[in-house]
Amino acid sequence: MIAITSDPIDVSAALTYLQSDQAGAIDFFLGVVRDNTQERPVDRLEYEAYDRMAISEMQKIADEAHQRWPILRYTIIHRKGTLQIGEIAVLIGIATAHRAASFDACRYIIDTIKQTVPIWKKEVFANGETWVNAHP
Amino acid sequence: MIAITSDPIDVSAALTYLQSDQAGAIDFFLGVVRDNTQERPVDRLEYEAYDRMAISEMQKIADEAHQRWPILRYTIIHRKGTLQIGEIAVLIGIATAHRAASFDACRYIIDTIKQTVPIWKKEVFANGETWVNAHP
Amino acid sequence: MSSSVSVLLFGITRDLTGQSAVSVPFPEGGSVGDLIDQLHLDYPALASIRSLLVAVNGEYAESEQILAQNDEIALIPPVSGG
Amino acid sequence: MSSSVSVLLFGITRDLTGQSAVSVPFPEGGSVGDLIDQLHLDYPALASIRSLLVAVNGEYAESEQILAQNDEIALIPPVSGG
Repeated sequence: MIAITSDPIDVSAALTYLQSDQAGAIDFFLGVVRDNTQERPVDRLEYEAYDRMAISEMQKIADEAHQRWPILRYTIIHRKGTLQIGEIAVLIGIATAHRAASFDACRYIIDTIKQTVPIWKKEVFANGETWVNAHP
Repeated sequence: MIAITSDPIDVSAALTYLQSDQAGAIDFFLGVVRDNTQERPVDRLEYEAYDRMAISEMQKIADEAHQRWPILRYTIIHRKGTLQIGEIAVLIGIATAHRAASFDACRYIIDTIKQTVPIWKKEVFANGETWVNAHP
Repeated sequence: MSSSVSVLLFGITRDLTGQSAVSVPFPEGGSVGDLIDQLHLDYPALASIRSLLVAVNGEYAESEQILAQNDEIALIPPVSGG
Repeated sequence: MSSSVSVLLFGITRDLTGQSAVSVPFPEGGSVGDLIDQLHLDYPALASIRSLLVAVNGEYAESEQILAQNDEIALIPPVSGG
């Protein structure tokens, strides 16, 4: 299951979705809004997505992960809009029979999302704002 | 936070505990009771712990992880008693500023728990039962 | 013969142009690379961005790809999801 | 002079002996290794276990460690948590 949402991400619902009788391991990665970036205090983040393409790029990543590892169920949910400190920006959940694959697939997916999926993050500070990675 | 409990493990409560303003990444590993072991159908699992020592061995593992990685908060919760298919046997949650450490620490902890912590798992089948790892 | 294409803008490209989509005068049969050149002429501020890719119909496109007038075209500045 | 020590049993060791703790006749000044030998004599079924460690006061003990009468002693068969 892949989604982009403006609503808070519901970890319990994701867990329920992932469970199956064959699953022996579930790895969840949560990307969370923290209060600083390189020690500069952050007020909030604003995420923007090219929804259609972000979904299809996440689907490609999930399909590749499915080929590499024996995944039983997965969920990738990315939030957009304004996020406050402590809110979950992205959730990746992977259910597998054995634990190594759940870790490996989860990590592959978050690493690759950060490289290819058209979602943009603006850090808003007390005195300015920056689109992350935009400038050399 | 380290615990051994006879009650179902509450993932939402663990998440609340892990959150802090500095946390940018949270990795959760859940060990779940699956319906088979080496393709033999499992009816249920029974976990037994030497509580006092299990807690102190888990604390040693957490302390070692703390030395190796910049962990903001962690939680390790192991269930004991009778567990049905789909129930969570163990939860490890690691909050860090950046994601690599959350994955590495979480994986280190579950791998090491399986080697050193005095907790024992009995697989109960339709026609018999086995203490896992007990026999050559 | 000349026409125009519409280009969707996100993130920093939207901020730099002040628009979420722009219409760019563009020759039929032009490529993705030609479009990037035209955009840099029309919006010099785009040069400050570390890299600029183009998506056509929701897929990353090479600079040789030829554009058609009903393609959905989007500028993709460096992504920063997760 | 001879006395006895109490040994906590878990998992398969509890199943094989039918008890969650046993009292073992044991000389004062004896070691962990001596205790294991005595247990194997008293409960031959323990030989079927892949490995058998001893914890003293909640810590894994080497076989040379000398036991005291008020130690909390436990047999640790192969663990299988997680």
